[in-house]
Amino acid sequence: MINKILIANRGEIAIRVVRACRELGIKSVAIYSDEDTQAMNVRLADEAYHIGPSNPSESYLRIDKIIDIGEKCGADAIHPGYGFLSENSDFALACKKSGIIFIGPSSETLELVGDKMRCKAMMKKAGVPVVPGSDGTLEEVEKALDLANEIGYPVLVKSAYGGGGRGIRLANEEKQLRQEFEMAAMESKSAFGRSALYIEKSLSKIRHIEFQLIRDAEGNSLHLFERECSIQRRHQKLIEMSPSPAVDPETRDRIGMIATKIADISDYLNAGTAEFLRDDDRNFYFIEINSRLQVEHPVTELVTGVDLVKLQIQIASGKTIPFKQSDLKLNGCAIECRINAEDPLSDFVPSFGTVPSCVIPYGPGIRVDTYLFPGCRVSGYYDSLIAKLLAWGRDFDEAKGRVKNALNEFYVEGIQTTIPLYKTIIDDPAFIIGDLSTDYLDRFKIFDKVHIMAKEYMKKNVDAIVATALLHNVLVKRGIDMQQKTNKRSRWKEKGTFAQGLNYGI
Amino acid sequence: MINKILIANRGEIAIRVVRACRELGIKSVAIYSDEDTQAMNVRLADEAYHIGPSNPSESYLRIDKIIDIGEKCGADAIHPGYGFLSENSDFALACKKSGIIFIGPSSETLELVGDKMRCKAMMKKAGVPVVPGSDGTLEEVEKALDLANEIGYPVLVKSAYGGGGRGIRLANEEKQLRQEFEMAAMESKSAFGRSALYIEKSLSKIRHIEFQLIRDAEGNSLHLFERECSIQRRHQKLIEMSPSPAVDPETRDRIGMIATKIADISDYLNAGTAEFLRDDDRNFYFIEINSRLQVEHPVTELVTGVDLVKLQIQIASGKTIPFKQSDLKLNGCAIECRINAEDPLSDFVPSFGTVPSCVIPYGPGIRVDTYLFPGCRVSGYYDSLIAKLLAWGRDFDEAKGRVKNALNEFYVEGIQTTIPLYKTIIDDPAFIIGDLSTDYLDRFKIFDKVHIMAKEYMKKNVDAIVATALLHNVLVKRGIDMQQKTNKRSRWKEKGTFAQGLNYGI
Amino acid sequence: MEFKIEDLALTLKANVVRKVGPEEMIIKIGDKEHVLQILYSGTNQIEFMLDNSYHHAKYIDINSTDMQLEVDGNPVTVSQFAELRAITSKSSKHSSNVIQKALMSFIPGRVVSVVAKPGMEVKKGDVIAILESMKMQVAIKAHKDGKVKELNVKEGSSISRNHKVALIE
Amino acid sequence: MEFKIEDLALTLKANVVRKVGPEEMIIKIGDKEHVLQILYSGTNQIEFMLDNSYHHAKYIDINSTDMQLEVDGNPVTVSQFAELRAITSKSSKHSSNVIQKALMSFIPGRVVSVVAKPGMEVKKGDVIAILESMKMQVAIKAHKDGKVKELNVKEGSSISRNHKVALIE
Repeated sequence: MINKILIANRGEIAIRVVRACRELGIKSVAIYSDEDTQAMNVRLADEAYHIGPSNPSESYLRIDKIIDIGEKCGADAIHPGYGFLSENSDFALACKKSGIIFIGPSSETLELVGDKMRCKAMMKKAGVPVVPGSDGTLEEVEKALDLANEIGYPVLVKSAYGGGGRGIRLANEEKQLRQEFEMAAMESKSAFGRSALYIEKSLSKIRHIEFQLIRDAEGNSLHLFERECSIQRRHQKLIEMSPSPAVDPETRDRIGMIATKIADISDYLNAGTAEFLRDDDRNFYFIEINSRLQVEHPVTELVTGVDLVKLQIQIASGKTIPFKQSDLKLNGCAIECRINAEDPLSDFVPSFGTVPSCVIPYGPGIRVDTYLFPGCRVSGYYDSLIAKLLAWGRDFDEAKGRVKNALNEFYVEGIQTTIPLYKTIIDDPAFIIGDLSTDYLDRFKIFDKVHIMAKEYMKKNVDAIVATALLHNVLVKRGIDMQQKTNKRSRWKEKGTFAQGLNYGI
Repeated sequence: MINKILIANRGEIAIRVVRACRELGIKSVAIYSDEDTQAMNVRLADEAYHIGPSNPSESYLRIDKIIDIGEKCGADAIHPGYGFLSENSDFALACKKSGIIFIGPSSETLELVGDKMRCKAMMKKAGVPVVPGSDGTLEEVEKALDLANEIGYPVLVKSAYGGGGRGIRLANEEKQLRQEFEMAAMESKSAFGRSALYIEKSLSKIRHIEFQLIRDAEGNSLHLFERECSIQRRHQKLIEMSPSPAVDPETRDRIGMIATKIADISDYLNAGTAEFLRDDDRNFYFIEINSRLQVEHPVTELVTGVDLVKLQIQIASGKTIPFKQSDLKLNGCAIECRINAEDPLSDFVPSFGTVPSCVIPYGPGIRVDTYLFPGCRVSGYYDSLIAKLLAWGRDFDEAKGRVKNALNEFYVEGIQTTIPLYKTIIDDPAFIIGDLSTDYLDRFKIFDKVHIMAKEYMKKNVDAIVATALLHNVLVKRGIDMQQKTNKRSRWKEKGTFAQGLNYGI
Repeated sequence: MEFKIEDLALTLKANVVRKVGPEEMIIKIGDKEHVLQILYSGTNQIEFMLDNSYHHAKYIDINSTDMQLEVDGNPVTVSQFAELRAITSKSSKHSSNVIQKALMSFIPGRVVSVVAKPGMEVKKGDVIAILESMKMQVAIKAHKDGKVKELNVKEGSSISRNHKVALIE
Repeated sequence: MEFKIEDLALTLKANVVRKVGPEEMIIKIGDKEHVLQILYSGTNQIEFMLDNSYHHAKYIDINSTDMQLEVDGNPVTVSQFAELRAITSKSSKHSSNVIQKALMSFIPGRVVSVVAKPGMEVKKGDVIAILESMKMQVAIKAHKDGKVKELNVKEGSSISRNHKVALIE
């Protein structure tokens, strides 16, 4: 029986878990670093504990401190969210040793699926199709070069300790492979203390399609259909949707069954994701298991009606999945845009600081998972995801129309976001016909289109732009006039009036 | 073909229609009174026109001005929302004469269903079950008294020109009937220029259950299942849900078919609602047609997936309904709470003014239709509805849990709202088992429970309350210290510090 | 200081024991010590952690003895007393006869009709006047039996909340 | 005044024709007159109706000639000139050689590694340094071929956006 859950995370996912706890009548406990003192999850949780300095390695990644707080506050379970310690087998083990339920797979399963090579080898052996590549990690660049010659360029250099697309590098030829391999090794060492890289054949025009898995302690293994996550940048997902335009009902059943088999083979517990690549010849290759709740889980929630976080908690408390595969229906279409604090017009420069005001969209079919509120801080210490904008529709067209509306209503003051990028994609013909692939942004020159769209906006709004500029002069003049008047009356208050810079004359 | 729609309304429904227009690629035009200059719908619409002073009779009820703006801006159609002119046959006729499509039924149908007695008589003749009462309007109180003696007390006094529960009065005996009849006559004269009242038998422990109708120009008539709207105060709906706990599939089909028949008989066009009373013996009595989009239409949207406002626009532009009765499935459960700017702890005193800040809830299954934003004005001139909080769940329990969460997250600064009332109802055993009726609030002493709940909250939070009081003194002292220090340094800024009142000492 | 939560008729001593940081302090409520950390303080509002729970509060109306607070969105009235001051000193004020005779409007609005007349005998619940506010007509009813001594409303005029509508003796 | 929307290379004359109310005025943009009504003006931001459309705008950064604006959430740069001032006077500034030689960081972050060395010959695209920002490692690459003349980054230090990382000649 779970009565209290410590949420070992921050941001929107921490809020998401608080809400699930409340629905279940479970107390929730937040942790917060120096940077997150005023965060929304701290406000919403029943209890909140300070965890340390802003740097994640001194706060959200500190297993010892988290277990300590868990014991102190009497938590029965810990929800790790995504990122941070969510796929860390040591953390799962530490929880177990303290008698706290880790809401996720066992440390053994985490270890297996965290070792991507071992996991891939195991699946390959069980007949699951996988992408050609090295059978284990490669320490030396020379071996990587040999293998690349064997399976053919282009190849991908991946870190066994990476995840979420982090540290994946493309090499088209020998010199580049050498350079990228060394850079990846450095990055991996800096982040994880060791470098364990492997090499994989890079397929062309591939789609990234993943299946949501759920498996309970009794071994009931179900899938909740697919998510199409092909629109990515540097292997980071940007837009996800379900259903995939490339998956027909027969394929859905077939690959879904493979996904549930993968869960069985890895003795998986709780929610997870089997990731596949699909090439232009409609082949699916298993690539890895994400052994956590995914950022994009609400996409599946919208089309199935299943609350995945509540289900996670129920499974962790020993309950069996309360429905069968045949009870699940894929209803309508859902699209998610990850709103990141990055400037898509300047090579995705991270953008952070205070958000003085914001307008979060509403309306039929709209769901926004976010930690934003007027006056909140977007920190440079953590992931740049600030909001997930989701729309459900009876079909793709309706969902698309609603996402578009919501993107136009969404306003975040003070920082740059990826909203303009999504406004461009959502109207792009290739997106509309579902011609997606992981190189979508380059293939359809989306960044150029973002610039063109910005200019088109300006052309349509020349009058408003010029009026804005003109009004500045009007208001500055007014401010100075008022200042002069007020100065005569001896006191002068700045607040709410306009008195900046010079009077340019009108 | 509709390219531009003038929205002859304000508040949340005006925003709702803007969003539907955008999805359909239709330009939207807002109108605004002096009071609504800074309203959200003005911001979101493509164009906005000033319509007049704050008083509705000089702005939102001025048919001439609205038609004028419609012609000036080149609107193809007018969406009347609910309230104001939405059921006004003169308005529908004026639109027609100007060649503007009125999004709703014909003026003839509006006239018929607006005359509740005539409509009821027509339905009675066609075999639709109706509540016993006067066969026409009664001008004199003596006739009302005679009839009441015939059908038996208690009786209801209703205005033929009322609507939405407005002006409905209960009389338990003769003296009261006399008093209420005269008061209703006065109110009706003041509001509509005439008094046309009728008398109806008041049933005991009745439920208010309504069926959503939709009918196109080809005469295709469908219902979108029921909404249970029994939780009311003074005949104003407070909480609505679908499905009704009192309607089984057989009843749903049977009454639904009666509802579509009612639409056929009245040659109804577009979205409307057939309202029924259901007594304790499970009889359904037709009472009236609401010939407009209802406030509570999102409840139906959430359980059917149909966007009623888009459908209204499509039907108004001559399209046939794009689905059949058999395509419609009732999926899960939806609950709506009408958040009104009224103080439920003080006999629902209206509460208005500026809302300096607000927290609108989010999360899985949550939808909020609102015109609130930080800094917005809640006007005393118009309806007190400021937000509709909706939750969808796979079943009633899940929807209820989500509404509860959202009510706890919802915060509106500066004005009183009905949120505390809903927090009480949502946890009330009678609500949970579905023992609803129009006298629900009285029958279960809900107002007493609101007070008890407020006290219980205080008991649980004694420490936080005392700490808040104590902190005031700490901060006042700090403010004074700082003021003294700053005064020495010659300048003193008020902003963001705390320097109010006296130092009580700590 | 002593603080009385009016609705609970509960009085508790509370004070700051010591400061432990610029925004952190140990306070004592009743017999128990708590850690209190101020997260934010703005004009008339505050956010703080009490032990390990977040709270936000607003100071709605403060005078020397009564505090109208809103704690986590819930209104509450707290009175405070220096510990030696007699708690009884203020209670006499509320039982004044003048207030009991006055019929106050619990609502702001426009007077659409004045039903009672000066000198009229009324019973508790009789309609004195009718107001219109937010589209609703609301009757202001006599709060007691008696004679209408004063009548302070005119048809067509607007009155504020707590306006004295009539004096009934 | 003349206003130039930089990205469109479009210059338009605009002025206030007359005031018609405390917050309403007729303005002329190019040859066309428009009704402009100010709904709200706060510190650095404004809301207005232009003819019959609502707009909100922010003044991000204003200097004597350049205005960084955000109109309806979209960033735009507008230059303004008193009509007689030569438009050419400012364009020379931007083509200065110093700026072209300098490699600026387009991102704030912590320097995790300095790859280039002073005096080194580099080609456009070669990695000069690696920064970490928001969990991502980002390479700062040479923007042109040439010799690294200055190198203004140290491992472990934090740099701001537009920090001059190196001078390449």
